[in-house]
Amino acid sequence: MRFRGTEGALVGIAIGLAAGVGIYTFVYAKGGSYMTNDPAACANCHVMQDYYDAWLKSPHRAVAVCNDCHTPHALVPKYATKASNGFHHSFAFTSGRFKDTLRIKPHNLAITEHACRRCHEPITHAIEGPRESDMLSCVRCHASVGHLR
Amino acid sequence: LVNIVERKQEGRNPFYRVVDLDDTTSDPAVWGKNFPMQYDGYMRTVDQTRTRFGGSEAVPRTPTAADPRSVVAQSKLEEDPRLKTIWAGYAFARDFREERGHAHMLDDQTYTERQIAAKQPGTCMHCHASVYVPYMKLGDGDLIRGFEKMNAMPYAEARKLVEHPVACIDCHDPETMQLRVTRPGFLEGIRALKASQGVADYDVNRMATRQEMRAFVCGQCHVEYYFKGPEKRLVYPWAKGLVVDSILAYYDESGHKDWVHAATGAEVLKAQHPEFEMWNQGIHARSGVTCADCHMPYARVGGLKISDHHVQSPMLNLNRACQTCHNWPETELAARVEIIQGRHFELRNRAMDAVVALIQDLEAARAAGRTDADLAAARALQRRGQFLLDFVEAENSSGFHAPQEAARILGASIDLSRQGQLALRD
Amino acid sequence: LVNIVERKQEGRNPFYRVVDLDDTTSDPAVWGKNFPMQYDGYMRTVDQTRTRFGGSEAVPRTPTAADPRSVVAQSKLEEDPRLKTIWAGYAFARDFREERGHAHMLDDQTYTERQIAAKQPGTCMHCHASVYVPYMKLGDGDLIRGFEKMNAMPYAEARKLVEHPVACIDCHDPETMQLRVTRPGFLEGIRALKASQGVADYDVNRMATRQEMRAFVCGQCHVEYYFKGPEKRLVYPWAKGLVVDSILAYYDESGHKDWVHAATGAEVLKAQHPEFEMWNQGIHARSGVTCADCHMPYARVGGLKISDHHVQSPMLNLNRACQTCHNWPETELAARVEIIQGRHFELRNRAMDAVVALIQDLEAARAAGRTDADLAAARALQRRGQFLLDFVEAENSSGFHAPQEAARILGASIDLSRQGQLALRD
Ligand code: HEC
Ligand code: HEC
Ligand code: HEC
Ligand code: HEC
Ligand code: HEC
Ligand code: HEC
Ligand code: HEC
Ligand code: HEC
Ligand code: HEC
Ligand code: HEC
Ligand code: HEC
Ligand code: HEC
Ligand code: HEC
Ligand code: HEC
Ligand SMILES: [Ca+2]
Ligand SMILES: [Ca+2]
Repeated sequence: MRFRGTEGALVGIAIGLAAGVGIYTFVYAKGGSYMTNDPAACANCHVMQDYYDAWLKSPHRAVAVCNDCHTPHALVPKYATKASNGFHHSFAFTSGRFKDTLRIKPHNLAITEHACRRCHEPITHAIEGPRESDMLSCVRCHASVGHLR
Repeated sequence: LVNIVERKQEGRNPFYRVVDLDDTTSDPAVWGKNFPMQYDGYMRTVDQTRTRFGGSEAVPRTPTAADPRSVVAQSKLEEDPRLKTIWAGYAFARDFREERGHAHMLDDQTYTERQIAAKQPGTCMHCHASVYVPYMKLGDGDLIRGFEKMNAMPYAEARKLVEHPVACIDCHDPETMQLRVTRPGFLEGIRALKASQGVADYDVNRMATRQEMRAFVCGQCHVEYYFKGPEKRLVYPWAKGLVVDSILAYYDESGHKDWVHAATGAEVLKAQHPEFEMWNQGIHARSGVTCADCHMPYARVGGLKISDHHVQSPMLNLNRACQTCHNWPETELAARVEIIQGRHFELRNRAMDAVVALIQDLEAARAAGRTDADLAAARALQRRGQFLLDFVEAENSSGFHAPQEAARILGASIDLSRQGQLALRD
Repeated sequence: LVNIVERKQEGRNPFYRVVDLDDTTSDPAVWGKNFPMQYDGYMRTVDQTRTRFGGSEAVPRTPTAADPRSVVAQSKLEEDPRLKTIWAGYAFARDFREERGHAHMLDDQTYTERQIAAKQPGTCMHCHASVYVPYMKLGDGDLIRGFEKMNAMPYAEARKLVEHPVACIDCHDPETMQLRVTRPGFLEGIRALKASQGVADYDVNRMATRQEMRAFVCGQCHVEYYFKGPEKRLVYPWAKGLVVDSILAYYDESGHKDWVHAATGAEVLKAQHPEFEMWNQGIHARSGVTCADCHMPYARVGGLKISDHHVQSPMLNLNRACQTCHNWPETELAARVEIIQGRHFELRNRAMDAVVALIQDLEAARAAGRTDADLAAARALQRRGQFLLDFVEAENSSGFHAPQEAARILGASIDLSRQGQLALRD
């Protein structure tokens, strides 16, 4: 669709502002934490603290950091995810617009489900269905592997 | 953006102690100066919202000199007139309403028509007002003495001695803010219970775990009770256990009756809000999930996690109350509760029809001039069947706190009421 | 070291396809060549171990020509003789035992004295043998035709056409090993159910999710059923829904009766193993937890996770069956199940006493020469009260699959039976 002058301008400004606020937020709220692999970085946000603490007690502590389960393996999608989640979480955090009890978003859960396979493929090979659509959910039975809730 | 700044602040320094609190500070507003967030929540218990089976509905009324309340909760007697039949001859048949938030407890007790229907003792105050300081004053520092003195007073007299509904000091130690039990009824009830389990002189404030305290502070009031003897001592009937059968056995042995049923002449019992007892039979209690977990879940205020002191139906707060443990969507969580409550409601109605039928048969038999000897068996069955039903009916979660146990009790109630009808025919 | 190497092997290529399987390979031993670990588990279903309410007890007996079995499961009729009263005049009053593992299904059906008490149709085979290949043969490639043909045969004749208890091919597609439903009873039953929910021509093998299939393969047999019409067609009474009330409504509308009660003359119904229906009412089903999750939990064998094909009571396998989802100690998990089952058992006994009392009253009234008109009401109530009890009693989890729903049904059953007694007196 085509914009008429003024509208276009307004939209432009809007985008500009959004970006501006976004960058400020991202920097100030340490959204950059997303770019490292250090779990402590996630805990830069106290809302993440509980998960960090729980993770420290989980069997995975020794073997998997947050990003092993919460970001895709391949480099490009990995940083894409980090950026989008990083912005989303930073924005949510800054605006305070999010529910007290966090729930993983479907697409992030899918990422996590694949993460399980990445490491456990050998052992779970047999229980996987032939088609992707048959993929059973690990989390259904192992919901607290990363961190007891 | 200010938002995030102040959040980081709070993160560092939770509470600013601006006033000193001691064991005589009963005014919650004063405590509120140190703990404004908890105080805000506490004050919000005035709210009234209805859920499918709980919460409460704000029913406007024109204030009178006798009862200045301009809003009350809906009448349960009008919602289900069978209750009048079951309670015939008892004050509850005059006025019984859906319960509402803590802020209303003192007014609702003061102005209920049950006060007109019968003379009530000062004992009532135990669970409807901040009595800790008044008890201590009355007993010159001896809680139990003060408790006994107030029990002995007429209600109106005792009423003059109290000012606030349940307040901070009733659940908290002013120095440490730790939870504590201040209610003699619970102190003595839980001691009797533990004794029956082989634990001698149990002292809840010394021996209970923090997790237990998150339920015990509620168990101070959300329990079945009766007034013992002429001195009207408040007693929780737990000496044989918390299961309804043990409680009934306790009453049968002590030969206690709350009143004589007006229509049938049976010596019957009234059960009241055994939330603590029923919760104890459920899977959540078994899993260490306490009242506070669901009714005062942690809430994020600014960057802080605090206990939501707006004590209310979890149905109005599913994200915080349930999703910390159950990763189901809120609509699904609501549906799960309502399925349980719906099943419960169906069986509860069956049990109520059964006991009402028995009452009508007894009434007719009496009118037909059958002797007390003829009626004895049926009356005994009414006492038991009716108590079991009332126990479940008075429990305010509509079955949720212990779904299978509530259904078991209702099944037994149905059996006893119907057997009562048979006894009149054989 | 060898160990590690071969484990890695397995990892990469879990199953060596040493033989080709096709849609006519019914012998599990052949499948076992490709899938030795699953086959081992499958073979272990011969084991007999008793749990508090389940499993089964190995009772030795001296084989006879008529019944060569040297071991059977304990008799439920001896455990609770009231069952004989309830089933008076029906084959079940002659012989009814605790069920045991899959390996025994064909023998137990062939040699039960119920075969002597009454002529049984070929329909029975549907759930006690690997009938997929025989059906296909009989129907020249048309499953339903073959099903209908075998239904029409006498049991003895049909028996000659089958060889194995339920086998791999009954639950698996030989090409992909995916789960599939092979039982006409379920294919048609679930279609009728979905139709009642507004889903037209539902085809389970095309439309069900993998998760659903983990329960549907069991629902092929662990369900309530009846034989429809002279052609003895196997039908699952789900056209109005899976809840017991819908099933009873279905039978009442179609005017179906299983037999006429010998003592009372009532036209009564027999319920059988509605595990699938009851599980559907429970919180586990609601949470997507399937039969396979608990009765065939994953087990680690070498470097592989596989489904434990030793289908059995989870009480004998709590660690794998429950602990991944519930991090409670095994003793605690066992206690939780037994608390539910204990409450259930108490209420079940109440309901059984009630229906037995009604049966005795009816018998007496009949002996006293009361007319059919006099007895009609009470008989109708026996039919309903008895079916509700039997439904719960026949369900083999002793209440665990849906504790509150089972209790609700028992409560209703008690009410109906007692009302039946009253009907005889008014
Ligand atoms: C800037 C603060 C901040 C940082 C740093 C942060 N998070 Fe979060 N995170 C949040 C907030 C706020 C939410 C809630 C967002 C919502 O629910 O909409 C959240 C939600 C989540 C969720 C659940 C919701 C979803 O989007 O699926 C996951 C998973 C998560 N974070 C993982 C991480 C990981 C892994 C890291 C470190 C790489 C991290 N977070 C770092 C603030 C942060
Ligand atoms: C970065 C690799 C990695 C990822 C990603 C990963 N795991 Fe693991 N996991 C391991 C390793 C290595 C172990 C063994 C650690 C031990 O036993 O101390 C393990 C142990 C386990 C165990 C056994 C111990 C326990 O906690 O009960 C389970 C179950 C498990 N993982 C499930 C999962 C699931 C489900 C996911 C995805 C949500 C997942 N893992 C993601 C590497 C990983
Ligand atoms: C239906 C429930 C269920 C699902 C779904 C499930 N698991 Fe498991 N998992 C189990 C059980 C039960 C065990 C314990 C097996 C044993 O002890 O023999 C287990 C064990 C494991 C282990 C530990 C093996 C060991 O002993 O070290 C890992 C790793 C694991 N699962 C990963 C996964 C992954 C990855 C997925 C998803 C592809 C998954 N699981 C899906 C139930 C499940
Ligand atoms: C071994 C895998 C694993 C690791 C490591 C892990 N997580 Fe998770 N995380 C999960 C799974 C699985 C879920 C989804 C749980 C569910 O859906 O029940 C999840 C969910 C979450 C959520 C959303 C809350 C919820 O319950 O949906 C947050 C926030 C989160 N993780 C943060 C973190 C942080 C921060 C770290 C590192 C300190 C971390 N996770 C490490 C597996 C992991
Ligand atoms: C696992 C969560 C949970 C626990 C633990 C719990 N409750 Fe509840 N409670 C509920 C739910 C859900 C309801 C139903 C609310 C409704 O119907 O709106 C309820 C209802 C109530 C009600 C009636 C509320 C109303 O809105 O009318 C009271 C009073 C109550 N509970 C007190 C208690 C007490 C006291 C305890 C501890 C002894 C307790 N509850 C433990 C979840 C819980
Ligand atoms: C001092 C006695 C007392 C204590 C202690 C107490 N309650 Fe109450 N509670 C009451 C009374 C009285 C009412 C009814 C008030 C009314 O209807 O006016 C009530 C009402 C409620 C309601 C119903 C609210 C509604 O909207 O229907 C809930 C829920 C509740 N209490 C939960 C709790 C929980 C949880 C605790 C412990 C954290 C607790 N109570 C402690 C006396 C008490
Ligand atoms: C052991 C504690 C306790 C005692 C003693 C007690 N109450 Fe209550 N009362 C409660 C609780 C808890 C509720 C809220 C739950 C409910 O309404 O079932 C309540 C609710 C009420 C309500 C509001 C709902 C209704 O019934 O209309 C009134 C009025 C009331 N009480 C009056 C009294 C009177 C009068 C007395 C003395 C005869 C008394 N209470 C003694 C604990 C108590
Ligand atoms: C009916 C009981 C009850 C009353 C009344 C009550 N509280 Fe609480 N309060 C609790 C419970 C339960 C907790 C959780 C304590 C724990 O987990 O150990 C709590 C916790 C707290 C905490 C610790 C931080 C937190 O939020 O968890 C503070 C501070 C607090 N309350 C202040 C107050 C103030 C101020 C008042 C009066 C305005 C008050 N409370 C009234 C039951 C009560
Ligand atoms: C602190 C943890 C916790 C909280 C909070 C909690 N639950 Fe639960 N819930 C459990 C546990 C533990 C079980 C037992 C089964 C299990 O081990 O998962 C359970 C079981 C259940 C069940 C099945 C048992 C039954 O009675 O049918 C339902 C339904 C349920 N919860 C609903 C709720 C609802 C609704 C809320 C909020 C009002 C809630 N729960 C709050 C931990 C919790
Ligand atoms: C959440 C776990 C769970 C699920 C899901 C489940 N069951 Fe069960 N089942 C049990 C338990 C526990 C028992 C009681 C065993 C006992 O008493 O020894 C049981 C008992 C049984 C029995 C009797 C076993 C015996 O030892 O006599 C049968 C048959 C059965 N279930 C079939 C099913 C079928 C079919 C389904 C699905 C439609 C199903 N179960 C779903 C846990 C489950
Ligand atoms: C072809 C019919 C059929 C199918 C399909 C079937 N069962 Fe069975 N099942 C039976 C029969 C028949 C018995 C009783 C055997 C006997 O007593 O001789 C039985 C017995 C059982 C028992 C009792 C074992 C014991 O020790 O008491 C369990 C548990 C069970 N089945 C679970 C399942 C589960 C879970 C599934 C699906 C994975 C399933 N069944 C599929 C017919 C079937
Ligand atoms: C719809 C499937 C189905 C049909 C049709 C069926 N059964 Fe079964 N049968 C089962 C299941 C499932 C069990 C195990 C659960 C139980 O025993 O309650 C079982 C158990 C049995 C048992 C062992 C326990 C007992 O009752 O002593 C015998 C014997 C038996 N069946 C005989 C028969 C006979 C004879 C027929 C035909 C008249 C028949 N079955 C038809 C599914 C079926
Ligand atoms: C009563 C039904 C039933 C029978 C009979 C049965 N299976 Fe299975 N089988 C299952 C179920 C359920 C699964 C889990 C499938 C899933 O999760 O998709 C399964 C899974 C499998 C798998 C996939 C890997 C795994 O272990 O999860 C193999 C291979 C398998 N079965 C082989 C066999 C063989 C060989 C036989 C005969 C000896 C057999 N099955 C008999 C129900 C059955
Ligand atoms: C795949 C996961 C899973 C498995 C396996 C499982 N459960 Fe559950 N269980 C649940 C869920 C989900 C709930 C519902 C409450 C909740 O959300 O936590 C539940 C609820 C329960 C409850 C409370 C509800 C009730 O009916 O009282 C009990 C008790 C229970 N489970 C016992 C068991 C036992 C025993 C086993 C093994 C035989 C088992 N569970 C296997 C997931 C599971
Ligand atoms: Ca209420
Ligand atoms: Ca068995």
